[in-house]
Amino acid sequence: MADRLLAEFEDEAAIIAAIRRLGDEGYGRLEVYMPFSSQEVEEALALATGARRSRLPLAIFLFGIGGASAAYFLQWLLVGYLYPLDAGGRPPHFPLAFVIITFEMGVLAASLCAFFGTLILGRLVRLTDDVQGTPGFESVTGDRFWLEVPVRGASDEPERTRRLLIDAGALRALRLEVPR
Amino acid sequence: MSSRLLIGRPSDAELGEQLLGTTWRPGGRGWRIAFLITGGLTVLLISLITYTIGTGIGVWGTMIPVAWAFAIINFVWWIGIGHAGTFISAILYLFEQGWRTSINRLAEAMTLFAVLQAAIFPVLHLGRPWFAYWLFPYPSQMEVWPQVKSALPWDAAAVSTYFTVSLLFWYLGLIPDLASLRDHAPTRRRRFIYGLFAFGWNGKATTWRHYRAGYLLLAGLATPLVLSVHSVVSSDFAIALVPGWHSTIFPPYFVAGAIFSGFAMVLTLLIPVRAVFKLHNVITEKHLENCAKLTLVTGLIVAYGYILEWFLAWYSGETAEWYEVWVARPTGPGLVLFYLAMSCNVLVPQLFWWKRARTKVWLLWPLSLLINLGMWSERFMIIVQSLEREYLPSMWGDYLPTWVDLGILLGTLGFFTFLFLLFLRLVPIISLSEMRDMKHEIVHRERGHG
Amino acid sequence: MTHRPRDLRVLPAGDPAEDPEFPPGVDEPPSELDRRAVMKLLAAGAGLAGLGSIAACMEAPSKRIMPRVVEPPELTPGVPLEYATSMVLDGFATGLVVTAHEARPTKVEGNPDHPASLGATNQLHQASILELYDPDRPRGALEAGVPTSLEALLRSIARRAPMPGLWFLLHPQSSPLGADLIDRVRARHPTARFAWYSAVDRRSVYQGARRVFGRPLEPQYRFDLADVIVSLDADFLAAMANSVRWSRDFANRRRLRTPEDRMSRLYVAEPCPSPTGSLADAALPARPAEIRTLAAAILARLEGRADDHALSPRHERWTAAAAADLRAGRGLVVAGDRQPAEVHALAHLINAAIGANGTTVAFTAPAVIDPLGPGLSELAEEIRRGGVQTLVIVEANPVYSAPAALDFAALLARVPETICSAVTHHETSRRCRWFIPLAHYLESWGDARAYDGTISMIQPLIRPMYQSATLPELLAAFAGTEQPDTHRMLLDRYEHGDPLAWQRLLQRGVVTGSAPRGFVPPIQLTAGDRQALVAPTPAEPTGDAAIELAFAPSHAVYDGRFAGISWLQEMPKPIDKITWGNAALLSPATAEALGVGDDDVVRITAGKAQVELPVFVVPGHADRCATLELGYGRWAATPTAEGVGANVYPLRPLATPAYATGAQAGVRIEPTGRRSRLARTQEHFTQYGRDLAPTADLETYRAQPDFTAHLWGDQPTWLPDKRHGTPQWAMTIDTMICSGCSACVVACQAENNVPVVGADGVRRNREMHWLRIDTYREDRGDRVEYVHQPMLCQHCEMAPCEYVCPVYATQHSPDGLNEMIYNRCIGTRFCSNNCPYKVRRFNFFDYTEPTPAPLRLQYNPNVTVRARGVMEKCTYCVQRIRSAEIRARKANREIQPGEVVTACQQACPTGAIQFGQLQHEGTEMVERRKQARHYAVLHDLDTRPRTAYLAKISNPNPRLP
Amino acid sequence: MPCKSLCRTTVSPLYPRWSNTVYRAAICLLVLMLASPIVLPMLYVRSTYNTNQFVPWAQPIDFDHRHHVRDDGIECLYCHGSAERSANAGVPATSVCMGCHTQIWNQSPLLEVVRRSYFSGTPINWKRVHQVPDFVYFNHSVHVARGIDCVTCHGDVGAMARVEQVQPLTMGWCLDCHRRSQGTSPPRPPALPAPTNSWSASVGMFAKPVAHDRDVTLLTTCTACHR
Repeated sequence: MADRLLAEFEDEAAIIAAIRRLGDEGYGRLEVYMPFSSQEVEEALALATGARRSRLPLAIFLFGIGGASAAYFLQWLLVGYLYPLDAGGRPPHFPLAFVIITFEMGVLAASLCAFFGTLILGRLVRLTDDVQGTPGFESVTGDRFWLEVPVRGASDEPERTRRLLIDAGALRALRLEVPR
Repeated sequence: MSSRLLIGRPSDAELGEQLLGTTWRPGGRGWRIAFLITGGLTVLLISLITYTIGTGIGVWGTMIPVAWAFAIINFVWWIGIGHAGTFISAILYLFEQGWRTSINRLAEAMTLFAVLQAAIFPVLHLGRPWFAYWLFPYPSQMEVWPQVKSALPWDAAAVSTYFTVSLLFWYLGLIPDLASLRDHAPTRRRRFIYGLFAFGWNGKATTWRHYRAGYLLLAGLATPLVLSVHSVVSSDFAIALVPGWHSTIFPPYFVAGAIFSGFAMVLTLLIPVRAVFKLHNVITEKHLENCAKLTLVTGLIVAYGYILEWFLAWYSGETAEWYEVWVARPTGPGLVLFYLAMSCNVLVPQLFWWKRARTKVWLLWPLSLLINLGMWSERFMIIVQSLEREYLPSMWGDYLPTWVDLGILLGTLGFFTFLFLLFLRLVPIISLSEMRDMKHEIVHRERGHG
Repeated sequence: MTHRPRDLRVLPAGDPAEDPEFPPGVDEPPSELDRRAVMKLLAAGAGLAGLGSIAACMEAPSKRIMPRVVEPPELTPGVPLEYATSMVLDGFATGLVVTAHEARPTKVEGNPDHPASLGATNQLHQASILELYDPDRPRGALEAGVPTSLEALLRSIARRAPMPGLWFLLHPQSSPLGADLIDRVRARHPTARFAWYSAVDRRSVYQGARRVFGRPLEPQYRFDLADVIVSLDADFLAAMANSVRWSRDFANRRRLRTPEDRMSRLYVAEPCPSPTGSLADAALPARPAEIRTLAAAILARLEGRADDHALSPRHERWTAAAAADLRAGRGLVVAGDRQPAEVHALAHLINAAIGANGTTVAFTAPAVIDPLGPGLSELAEEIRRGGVQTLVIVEANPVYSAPAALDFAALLARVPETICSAVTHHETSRRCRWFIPLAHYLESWGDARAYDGTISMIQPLIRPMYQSATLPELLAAFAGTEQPDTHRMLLDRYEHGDPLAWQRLLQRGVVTGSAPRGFVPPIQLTAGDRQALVAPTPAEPTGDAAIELAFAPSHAVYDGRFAGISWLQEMPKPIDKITWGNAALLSPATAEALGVGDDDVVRITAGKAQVELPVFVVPGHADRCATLELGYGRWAATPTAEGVGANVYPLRPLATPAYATGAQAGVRIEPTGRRSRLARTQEHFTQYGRDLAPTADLETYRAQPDFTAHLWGDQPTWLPDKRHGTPQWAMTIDTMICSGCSACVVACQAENNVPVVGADGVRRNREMHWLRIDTYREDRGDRVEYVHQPMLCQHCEMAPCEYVCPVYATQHSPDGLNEMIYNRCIGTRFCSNNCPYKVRRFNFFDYTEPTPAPLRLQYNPNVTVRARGVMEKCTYCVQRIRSAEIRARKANREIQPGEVVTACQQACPTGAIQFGQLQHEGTEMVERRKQARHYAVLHDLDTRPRTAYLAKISNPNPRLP
Repeated sequence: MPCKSLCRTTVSPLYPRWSNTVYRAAICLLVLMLASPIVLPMLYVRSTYNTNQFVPWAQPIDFDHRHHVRDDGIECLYCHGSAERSANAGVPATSVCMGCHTQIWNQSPLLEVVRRSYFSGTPINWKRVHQVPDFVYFNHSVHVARGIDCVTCHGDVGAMARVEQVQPLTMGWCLDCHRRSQGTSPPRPPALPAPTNSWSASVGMFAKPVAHDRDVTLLTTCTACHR
């Protein structure tokens, strides 16, 4: 993978403008870092790079169903089949009484999936990555927006892109080298 | 309305400084004293638990017929308090109530710590707590399994699920702020430590995308939980034959009571926090007022529950039931708590029809305390007073708590406060990222209008 | 197989676990106790560790097996044996069959072949086994408190003769062997005198008979033949010499099978409702001193004389009705032991007048030796005169129980040589120079006569646990035998060179046909005597000042000699449900007049003596009268007995030990203003309008036999029906013949290793009885109607306790038992909350661990000893059911009707409790369930209890309001 | 100046790059640590350390069942007679040993302990090999009567120098057997001799084709063993 440029922007408006600009210039695989989840930025980015909606909801749904049915089966297995002792004249297989645990386990499974799904799909279980530690990048959790642009090809390419970014309203653009 | 949710228009930087700052600004002597007291109570709690397990629950006031007393009362009470948190953070989130933003983290923290207190009791109140794991379906060599037709395994499932989900929800909301702390905390040591919990958050757009989806759905999942947990807890009583328990009204009645007491507790905590950290600009009277309003609404539902109980007791024509509700509670042993419950849960909330009562903290705060007290008494009324007067007069007995009972209740209060203070010192009390979000929305809307 | 145990080894005094003779698992009761610690550590430490059998295995290396060196032929480890023996109380023997596990007696039952038992027992018999294992029993003979050799002591006694001024003070005796020995003692010591003393004195019975018939006689009543019974302060169902037998007879006349059956009518006049009084059809509260007047009045009416007795209208009505009924039907009048001779004499006259003599009453020579011989007063007199050189006291405890006026302690100090013999130390024994430990009856040989005179054998179940002697051995020593041996003496007397006969005798336990025939002696009464008898009593001073004290032996600890038995101390007494102590029982009116209520402490003064007691108000008690229970306030006995309740003996006047009238002794009762909470197991005695224990009188029952119809039958349910093929166990209890005597309560405690929790435990509602007797009373104007309802696990088919248990610790067996598995219980106590009958008990503390080693020997090895933190309850004696099952399986047959008998059923004197299989048509249990008057408690909850009750039917006199 | 702004940025991260790996490893470790107190005990109780199987305990006397059972062909019940009559099979009294050993090997030093016990009247202190918890009421006589062979539970003792426990004797193990027979196991027909100690007899017991009827019967209800 090639070098990249990191550009810092004042606010949503600025970075949106930049994204549009780069998009028009034909830059793909842009990456945006932002302090809070800004709908507008994402929409702009989606237009520029065509990112898809999250697949997470589907996974959560499946986990929920799975958890619930597993719970129901286990209950039937334990008190309905393996050792059907008679408690207060209730029939061994007693759906009415199984409902609650089934529901709870379904919710539990779904929630676990939601949490860990977010972490995993969001590439989150880590301490650092190659953009962090870039001087000034902390501002991304403050109030600044950052744009990551991959550069390749001609040797003047980075320089050209930088100028492009500055024109687009970047406060500054840094060249980030990927250690090999 | 939005204008009244945020006073002034601080820049993101200022906002960050104000909200993150609570974690590194040094606390004065007051803090140390507070930690000392609550820590002491926590030690008391631990030693009393040890004493109980070592000697047997005979050291409590429980007996036949009143085999459940303080332990279960405290359990139900704490669980109830736990409800407001998830209610605010999940249900109000789904309904896009802007005002939840600045109080949801605090409320959720309260939930976690309250449920933690509650979770002590189901195990502690057992005759042989060291066998509590028999409630879970592990592969046993004995080949006997939990009896899931009983309400107690339901409880175990509901409470543990509720705690887990609340914890995950709370933590998920916390991650971006932890990242902020990692990047902006003054000393490198703090940054290093906070970084360990931030999971390497870097605000990438794709991450945000999944994050939003996850958060929204987690909220969606937490919502039915809020309503189910106390319904399940209430089934501990509703499925029983005991006159005064054997009632179909319990689930809604318990849930309402839970949210009722929960909001009361939120107010009890929110008002001092707001004062101490000078958060008047982000936690405005509007927030307090909304909490008060919800307290009023749920309070009315609770009152309806009472009325229905009395009506059904009379309408059922069942002697024991009638005697229980109409004679034993108002005139039997422990009648004080009955009247306490009635006045605190039915009369006190009525004051909230009056705006001053909803907005003036010097009035609101004591009232919220009264409601907490009232809800505890209600649980006493339901659990102990019902058991004292059951079907066979020959086995009627009057309950009296021991010092251990009282000590444990006090201990949980201390432990709860202790955890809450830790929370105040260690993580941002108010979700920075969400505040930013809201601020930008407000600004945006204002621009749109102007 | 009941035969004499051979080669029983001496149990050690110490920890049985160290005893090589007892393999582990038979000498220790099965218990979770020893392993509990391990379990806790493991589970606490390793979180989810310990899957079931883990703890056992942790222990395996430490367990050892120590087989006997030589196996006695009749003894198989694990197979219990039964032996016939007898327990003697104040001279009267009751035949028992005692179960022994590995040569340690564990349970007492009645001997069906014995006339005084018919297989039943009372609470004292049941509890007596605990005294055997009393850890505080003296280990050997003492001289001035210093241990000495018993053999040497007996030898020196045997060598000294003659002893001048030799006196014996014994409980009344009926042993034929004893009679011989007494003669031998008299022969060797010509001046020897025998005085008879029991705190519960029966002399007036014999005096009454002598007055009418010219000689002391023992009346033999036939309650099963009487249509009308008038009890003059006689608690013949619970507190008299032959009560166990009489209860059965009485019940046989009351047990209604169809509404048309005839039942006897019971009139009772007594100061305080007794078990008998609680079954009365016409109860009359009357102060003891009034009884004589009532008797005279009845006699007057029967003889058609003008009634010149000053009676209150109510007494008037009662005596009129009683007299009328007595004349009409086959009557029977019984006078209470504590009533003076006149009342007994009057009773005899009445019985003669209505022709009861010969039909419902016959007479025999008294079973006891020398019934009117010298007593405590004669002895005291002799001591004052200085005529007593050597005083031998056996069992009797006058220092504790003698009236204050006698000041026996001081008198005792004046006797140069005092020898005392008793099973456990008591107030008197501690003041005597020599102490000789007396063997418990379960370790002794002997013989005695039953109330009807039948000779009953006493054989040991176990070699004496400690060095001790029996009474015959003691007497033999005084008669000059240097090494007395009761066994030998008995052989000489009964074997007649026929070992087989002897074997059979021991197996049967009674000498058949040894009871004398009853007869009707002619009345020898001079006109003067008769006049004096029927003359009206001088009206005694009335007014609130004149209050009367009625003393009654405690239903729990008798005269105090059983105060060391914790089971009895904790047994709720039939009427007031008081445990661990006694109270001043007052009528509501009297209590109000005194301005006191329950638990208020009052100071009672009689003469110089003063006693402070808490009050308990008993509706149906006679006004201007207080009933005080004897036997409490021991101060120098075993730890269990000491300081429980207050000692009221000092209040007793010399003349009339049974009661003290204001006139005699200047009795005063005044409140102290202090309160002391009595340990009661029941606080509320009314049904609060709930139809829990329905009752009806005979007319109503005949008019509408199914008046309990709304209290039985299944109610509609979604749940599947439960009765399937396998045997289905069930119980029926007839509240009509339950007198509340509580023998079943103690029997259950003995059978099921039920722990004792002490007074404070009871005050905190933590008593552990699996079987309790709920007593409800309905105040009907001037009479109070009692109904006793034995309440135990109902073994509901739709048990509410089961479906709330999260771990299956309680669930239902295919044969209809509500099973409680202690080792699975984690103690959520949800089952107890959800049990509408509140019959479940919880081990709030470790109640069994502190049990001293000797007491553990009594544990029933077939029942788990429960650890702390587990729930327990009645199991229908499942251990008995399962062993019967195993027996049947081995023989490849079905369980026979009557093969399984629960402990409570076996003990019940009236047969109110019946148990069996629903499939066994024709058994008493099943027949009762078909009767119209049966009902299920709390029927409308549709718990479908397997325990059915029969409503109480009373037979009041229509002419009485 | 472009060069200034475009100079290679030296990354000085809060965490070195390799820390990610450490971090993830640490998290996995944490999860394992949380799981171990649940999993390890479960493994332990299933191990023979817990069930005490296959431990040939040393006994006060080196009593060799192989010799007595196989060589001499003495029936189990000759010494453990009460297994037929009583709940516990018991260990024979010293007198039983002496029954033979007064005649044979009556000088053998190996039997010194027995003789001492017999003449001094002090019992022999055997170590207990088979043991169920005290709250389990196992009754030998009924099992014998219903045709269960000694070897079924005790293994082929005849082949053991020192007796050891071969079956786990856990509740699950008991239940399996009780489910199989379901109370239908016939009584020992009179023809059949007293329980033998031949291994073959018992394999039949387990090899028997079984219908796993899981209904709770008098054999599988709790009070069948716990009272």
